Amino acid sequence: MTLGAIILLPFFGGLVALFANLIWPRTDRWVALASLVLGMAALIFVTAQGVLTGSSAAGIEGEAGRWLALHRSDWAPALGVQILLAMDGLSGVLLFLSLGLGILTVILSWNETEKSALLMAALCWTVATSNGVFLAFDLLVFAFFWELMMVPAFLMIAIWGHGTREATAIKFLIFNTIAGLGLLAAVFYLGSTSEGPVTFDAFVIAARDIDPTVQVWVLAGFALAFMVKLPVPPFHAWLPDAHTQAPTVGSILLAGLLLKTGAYGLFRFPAMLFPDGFAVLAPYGLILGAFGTIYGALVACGQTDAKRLVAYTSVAHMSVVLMGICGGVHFSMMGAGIVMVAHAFSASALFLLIGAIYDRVGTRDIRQLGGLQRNAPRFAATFALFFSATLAMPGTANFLGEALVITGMFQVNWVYASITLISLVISVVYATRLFQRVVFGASRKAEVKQDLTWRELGPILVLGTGTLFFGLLPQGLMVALDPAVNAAVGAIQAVTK
Amino acid sequence: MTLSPALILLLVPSFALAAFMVLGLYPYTLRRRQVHIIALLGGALPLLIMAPLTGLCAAGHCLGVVPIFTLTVGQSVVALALTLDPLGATIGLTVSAIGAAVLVYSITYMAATSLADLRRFFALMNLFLAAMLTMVLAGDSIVFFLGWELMGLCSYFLIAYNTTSAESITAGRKAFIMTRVADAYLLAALLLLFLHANSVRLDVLIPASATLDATMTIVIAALLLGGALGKSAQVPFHTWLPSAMAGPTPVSALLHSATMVAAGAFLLMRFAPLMQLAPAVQVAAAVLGVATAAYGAMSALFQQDVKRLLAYSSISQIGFMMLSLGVGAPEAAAAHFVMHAIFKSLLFLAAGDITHGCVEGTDLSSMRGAWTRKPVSYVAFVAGGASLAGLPMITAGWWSKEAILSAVQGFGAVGQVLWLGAVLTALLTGAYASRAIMIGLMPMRDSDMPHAGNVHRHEAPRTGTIWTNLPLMLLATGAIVAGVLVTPIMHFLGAEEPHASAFSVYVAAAAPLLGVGLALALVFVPRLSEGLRNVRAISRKARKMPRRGEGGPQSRFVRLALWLNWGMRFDGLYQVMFVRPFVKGVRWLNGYGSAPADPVGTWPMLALVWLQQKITAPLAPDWFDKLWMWGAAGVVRLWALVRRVQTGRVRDYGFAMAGGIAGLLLLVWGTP
Amino acid sequence: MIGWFPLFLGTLALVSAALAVTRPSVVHGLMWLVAALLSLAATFFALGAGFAGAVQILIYAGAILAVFVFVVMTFDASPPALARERLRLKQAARWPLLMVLALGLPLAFGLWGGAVATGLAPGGRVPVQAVGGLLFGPWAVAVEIASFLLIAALLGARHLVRRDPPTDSERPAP
Amino acid sequence: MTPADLTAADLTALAPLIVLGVAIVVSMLLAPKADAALVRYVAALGPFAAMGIAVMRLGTPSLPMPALLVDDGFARLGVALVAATGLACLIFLRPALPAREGPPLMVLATLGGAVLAMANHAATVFLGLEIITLSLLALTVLPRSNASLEAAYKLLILGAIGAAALLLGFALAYAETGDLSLRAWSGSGMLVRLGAALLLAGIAFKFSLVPFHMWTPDLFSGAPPAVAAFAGVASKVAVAVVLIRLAAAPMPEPVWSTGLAAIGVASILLGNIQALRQPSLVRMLGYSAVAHSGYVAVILASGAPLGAEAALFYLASYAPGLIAAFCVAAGMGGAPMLDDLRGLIWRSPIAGAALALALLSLAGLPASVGFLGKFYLFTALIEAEAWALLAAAAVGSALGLYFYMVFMVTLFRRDDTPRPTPQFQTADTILLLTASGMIAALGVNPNPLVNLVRLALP
Amino acid sequence: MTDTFLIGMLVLAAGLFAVGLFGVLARRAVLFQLLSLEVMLSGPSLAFVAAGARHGDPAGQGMFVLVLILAAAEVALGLALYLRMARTADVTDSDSIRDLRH
Repeated sequence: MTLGAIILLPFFGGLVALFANLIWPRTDRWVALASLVLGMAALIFVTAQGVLTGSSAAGIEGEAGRWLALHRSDWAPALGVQILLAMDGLSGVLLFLSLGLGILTVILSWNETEKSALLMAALCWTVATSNGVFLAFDLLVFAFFWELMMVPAFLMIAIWGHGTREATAIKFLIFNTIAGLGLLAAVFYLGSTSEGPVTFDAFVIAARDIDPTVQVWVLAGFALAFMVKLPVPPFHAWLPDAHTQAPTVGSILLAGLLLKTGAYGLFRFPAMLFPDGFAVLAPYGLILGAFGTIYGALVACGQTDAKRLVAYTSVAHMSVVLMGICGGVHFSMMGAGIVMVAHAFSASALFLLIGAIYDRVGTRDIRQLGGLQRNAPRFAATFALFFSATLAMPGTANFLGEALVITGMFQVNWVYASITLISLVISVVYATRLFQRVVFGASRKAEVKQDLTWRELGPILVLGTGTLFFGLLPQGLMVALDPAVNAAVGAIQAVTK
Repeated sequence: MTLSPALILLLVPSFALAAFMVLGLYPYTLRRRQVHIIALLGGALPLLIMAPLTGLCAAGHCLGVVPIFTLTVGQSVVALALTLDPLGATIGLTVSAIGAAVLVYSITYMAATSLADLRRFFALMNLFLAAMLTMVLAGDSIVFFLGWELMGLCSYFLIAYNTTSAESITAGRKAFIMTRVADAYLLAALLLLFLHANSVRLDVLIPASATLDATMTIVIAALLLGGALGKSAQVPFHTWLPSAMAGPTPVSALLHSATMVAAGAFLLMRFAPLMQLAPAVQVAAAVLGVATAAYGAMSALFQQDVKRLLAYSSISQIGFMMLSLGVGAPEAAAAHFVMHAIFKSLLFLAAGDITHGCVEGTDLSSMRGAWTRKPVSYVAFVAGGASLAGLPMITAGWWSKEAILSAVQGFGAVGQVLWLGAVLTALLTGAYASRAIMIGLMPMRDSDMPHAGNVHRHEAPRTGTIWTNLPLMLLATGAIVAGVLVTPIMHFLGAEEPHASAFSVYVAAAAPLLGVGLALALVFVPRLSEGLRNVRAISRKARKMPRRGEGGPQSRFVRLALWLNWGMRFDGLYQVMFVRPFVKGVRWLNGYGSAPADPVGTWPMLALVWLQQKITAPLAPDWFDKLWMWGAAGVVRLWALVRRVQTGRVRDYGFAMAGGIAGLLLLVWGTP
Repeated sequence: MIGWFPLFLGTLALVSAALAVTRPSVVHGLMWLVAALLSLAATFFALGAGFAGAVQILIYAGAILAVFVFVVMTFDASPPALARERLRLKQAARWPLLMVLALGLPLAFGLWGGAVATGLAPGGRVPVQAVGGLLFGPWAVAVEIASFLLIAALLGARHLVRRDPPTDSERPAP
Repeated sequence: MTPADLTAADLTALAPLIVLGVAIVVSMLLAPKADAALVRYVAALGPFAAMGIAVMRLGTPSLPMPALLVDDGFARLGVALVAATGLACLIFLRPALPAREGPPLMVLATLGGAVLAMANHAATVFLGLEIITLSLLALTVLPRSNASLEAAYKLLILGAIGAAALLLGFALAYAETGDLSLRAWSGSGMLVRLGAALLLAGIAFKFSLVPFHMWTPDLFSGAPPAVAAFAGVASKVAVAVVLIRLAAAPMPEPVWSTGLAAIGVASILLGNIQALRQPSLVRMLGYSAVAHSGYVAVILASGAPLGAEAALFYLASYAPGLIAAFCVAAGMGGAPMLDDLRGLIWRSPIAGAALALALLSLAGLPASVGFLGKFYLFTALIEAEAWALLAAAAVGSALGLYFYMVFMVTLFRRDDTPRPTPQFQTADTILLLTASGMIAALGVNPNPLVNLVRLALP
Repeated sequence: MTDTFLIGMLVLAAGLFAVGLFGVLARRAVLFQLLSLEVMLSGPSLAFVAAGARHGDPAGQGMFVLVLILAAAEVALGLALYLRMARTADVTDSDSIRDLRH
């Protein structure tokens, strides 16, 4: 049940934090922090147990050694729903990411005064629900967490956002819920057409022989939800707004976590459940991804709002992830996995930095910023690091991931490989634009006087260390992702051969 | 990773890297002296390690491949390694030596900068040095690419070092973007090789390329060539280099003489065995090389800025290296690499010292009176210039260039044509090099100095500090006598003694001398020197290539000189061909044109609006159709429409109910 | 012939009803309604449903209409008011008429083609005792429940006509 | 059989009706003189006891019943749900003190629902429907405001049209088959088919399906919120039981699958569209109630084997949300507009949170019981392979999301204009907490409710 | 009574229903609408009685009694409502009672 604790601890932590201030003032952040740290401890415990004792997943045939932990218990047997949580390396990596980012965001919003209890709760719940997404293998429970995940994010945008926050929050919700309907319909379909007792057990469904045409349609339902969350053009319209209007911690969780759930879903389920459908739809995914990576980069080149710019780079990078996954070869999928992790670090850090600038001068317009180099050298130095990460400088995890995706693309089709390479070139254009406007030059209208504080620098250093560490010593990450990649690639190749 | 003595190789870049990290990340304020010490340690220690290692290597005890650690990606094994082979030793030693010299020189040169900027400067210089050394010593394609890219990043920061100058920022960005294009080619080539050989180790990769099929060989070779051309500022990727002169002089000396721009040549030297499998690509390299060389020389001849002149000369000299590589003589190219590194860094440093603090910056006129103002630097400049011009026998440059020319002549019929081009280029080289030297001999003229700033010039010390003079003198010596090393280097790298016909040697020797004559004409024939003064005035005033007829009638000579001064207007061409369409496209995508911002994101909305306008509007009077077309009309409008159904009159409600009943009854009645 | 007579009486009721709902004066309308209800009662008698006929006369024509008549006293019966009623009916009649036709014609035609299930023997006159036996036998529960229907109406009506002011109207009149 | 013939078994089966009747009579007699609170407590005993009896008897074998009524699982579940709703509505029935008829009328309406749930015969179906209609009518006019009178008048007129259609339908079927029980509908003659159309119209009126729905939003905004809640939940549960029984008859064909499906789809679309930008909370709930009825109707029309279970679960899952929303509306003075709700969650956290949760549930988002209701809906439609209906339900859900979310966001808006704080009594608060708790708890663990519904299935 | 006559009676009953419905839809005066309701309800009454007579079944008349009870209850409530409304509004025109709409 330790797996459940990874979800429940943050959830109840958020619940307690919501009411903690009624008893002792200013305890909400301590509660939130404690619950997330405890969740992290539980995760470490589970991981260690899984690694040390080997597979504990006797219930899954033919995949011994892949699963670090498995938990199965009844939830609503009447509906055929069970609590089926499983963790392999992919889930584990993303769980670490989710809890880590949760802790970072709690620290970052330590001095928040406005409705702090609710903010802490929302942070904890975001982590809890996305942990649920990363762990659930009962498709209905997965869909349940998937939909639930939007609520805290929605709250964060709607309450602590900037500008037209309500409209943005609704846009966010509408986009994702309508897409979520596709997922729900597909899940219901899978459940209700099961022969024998109704079940949503992904492993059982994966073992089932579904008609390829049906697979295409059901997969389309799944993919819609994932691609909107990812987001891939033309489904991305919610993201720039959401990123721009959300508070800094909201942007960090959006970029670091919520986008990753879409990538995770694409990574995990299409190949596992619908290999035939995947084989049919993957070329279209590649086209979308190729379009998105160029398109996102081009639009980013023209942005004036720093956060929007970074948001569009997210679009471009997540399109690379889509390409990697749809490529369906070992290199590209591994690359997609690494880009997911790397993007979580780099985009979160950039949002953090821009948020810090915004806190100081009240604008994110890059035409008004400048002179960071002279006034705030620590700012400039960290900015330079994540600037390099954004344009995939070797040595950062971003480069490793993109290089692997490109390698895989060469195996698939050189056209896609060259498109990815072109996007690498364009990334320099937008990254230098952002960098030189913000860091270089004389101070324009908005002068940043105060350098990064230690409370800001701490999280940034953690993120920077992650970027460089996984860029230079990615072996651990690759070993963790390998079983999931192998499983997916194996399933795809079994069909295409 | 096992500990072995060979791991000492790892230390070579590590010291420079460590210096970067200390300077860049050390949180407390360092004093100026400490910054100098750290920077010098980072700059000099690699040389101290490289020198004995090279000696060992020359003695036949090369370290070879030094594995660092190994990654597994699925079935593929990625083994990271460093390597020390003769090529790496030669180039590595050169690079570390030049690096050390430049860093030493910088201490005086950068004396006026603030402490924070100084820290940044030295940190980046050290990082750059580390990156270059890493690339040179790389034993696998990943580490190679790491160093290669990191250089690009550092060059961006260094060229844009003066962050308040729009010109230097733009120049940095231009350099970064253009070299990034080349990087993309290289990355593609490396990944394709990796896929083929299933290894990243160069010692596996390059031999394995023999088993590539013909098409793939050409593709990969072409990609490598593209990468090299871009990084080495060869035509057609060369335009970033003249702009990059906006950076400080030591940066130019390091980046644009020995290291970054020559990296492309080094790349082709590394992959020479592969290139030889694709003769078509080689010929292309040779042709492009000679074209670049000629182009660079012609443009350099009419430059009015000493640094731009040197930049074009770099382009030109690396063109020679490319030519040599193209004709299958990488050893000669390596030798020229070494010589070029020595004399070009020397030229940059000397010119920098001469023009330092001048009001007109690095304009050629700042060179005037150098002989009297800065005798040491001027002598060094003359030595470097002579070597660049390739004055026969007495300069190092002549020996290496001669090796290349000999190799070209041995390249068959095509080789003869190429040789001719190369000799003509050598003539031009002699001309522009000696032109700069001659201007240094001319007295200062107050008419050239419109500002009171020339006071500064007079007050500058006649001789620099030991920190400037020592590297200048050492390099000047090298520029003259290092010619004796050309043959040993080529032997070391495994090449035969270059031999050419006596006639060709005479011709090649005569060419630079003729060039000197041409320079004399340019400087002292009144009509020509007057024309050049016109060019200077126009180009300084307009900051752009004047259109025909603009600024009064010009003689054909002036127009030609202007055209060449502006690098044959490649910049304008690229502006029209790439930059403007790109900017236009981006602006269009962001809503400056007729389209909305982020058109794809808004297309669902647009589609709805379009549908509404095109389909629903003409049918507006027809309520029945409108009901059917509700999907297009927008749901909210539908709401406004539908809510009127709820009229509030009970009779209407009853009417609706009656309608419902009637409908159901009709359904029954109408269904058999 | 038993069939024709109820049909005739029923038609009478229908015509009276049609007149009742179209008179401008509510008094005339009520008179025609009485006529319709009485014709209906006669129809019931003719159909052999004496109990129904009697109840119809007593409760409907007697009690219910008495209440109506009492309320009608409040109605404005001046000539201008009648003219207005006539005009209103004329203006509003077309669509309801069409709708009622759309509803009534399929019903009527459908009924015309319908048939009673075969095998059901035709019954005859239903004695009052049988009705009583049903209502106080098997349907006793239904009758009990029906009393609650009346209670509901009673409570509602009492609340509505009570004189005290609506102190507790928690919603302001729109 | 005469009243004297009633056996103990009959009494057991009839017990819910009996306790309700006793509660009505006693509270009605007490009403003019006694303390208002006492009247309310006495009245509340009736639904409470009825609910208890019905729940306890769930799952026990059916007892033979007097004619006209039936004692099976559907009946018990229906009675339980109706009584529970009645009890809840009694709590926040506001104009209680001067208008003392309120509590007995509410129990009366509950009785009507209970009768309907147990009905097996034209007479009882008709009586049940009309008791509900008339007592709702009487309840509606409790405030005696213009709005309430208008709503009541509309209900009266339209209710009579519906009743007449229903009766004519029964009469036609009776004419053909000579049988008044619901079995009569298994006939297939023209008379039965025409009758079925009329019957469906009558029932659709009570179920507020398009185009018989128009009284619903007006009643919701004119009547006291508790009455609207009862009309939205209890009467629908009872009617749904009748519909399930009719589906089992089975009804003659074109009317059932085509007719019911058509008006169901129309309800889903029209209801959701009409609610789209509705600024009044209660009217929005009224239109959305139409849409929810449509969902249940399409489930039943699709003929899915899961139909009965899905329909009952859907209604049960929909109940706490609607009740909570109306309870908040009652506390806000009856008909709050969108602007009145600005920042409610900051002014009155419990009410705001309860309303937010209720909207979440009505929208069918996860972690609320409404989500599982939607789950049942879609599952049933997929099972029946009714793709067109599924598409309509999906479109409706997507539309619904919009207007629920508009209200939801408004609750969280920061707002500087001073607005009145809603007034809630302790009982209201307890009710809100209970309803929210049920929404959340059943949303996370629906087993109790699923099992309850399953117990009712034959 | 033969089936044909029964059908005839049923058509008449449907006619009464239709006439009553017409009255509700066409008359604007509240009192006339209430009056029309009575007409409308008499349709099913006739149908029940006729069908009961056809089958010789007392249940038809039993249903008639229940319909009558409903009619009585509706008249009582309707008229009470009418009186209450007459104090505030012009109830000769039901179209004017339309504050609740949209």
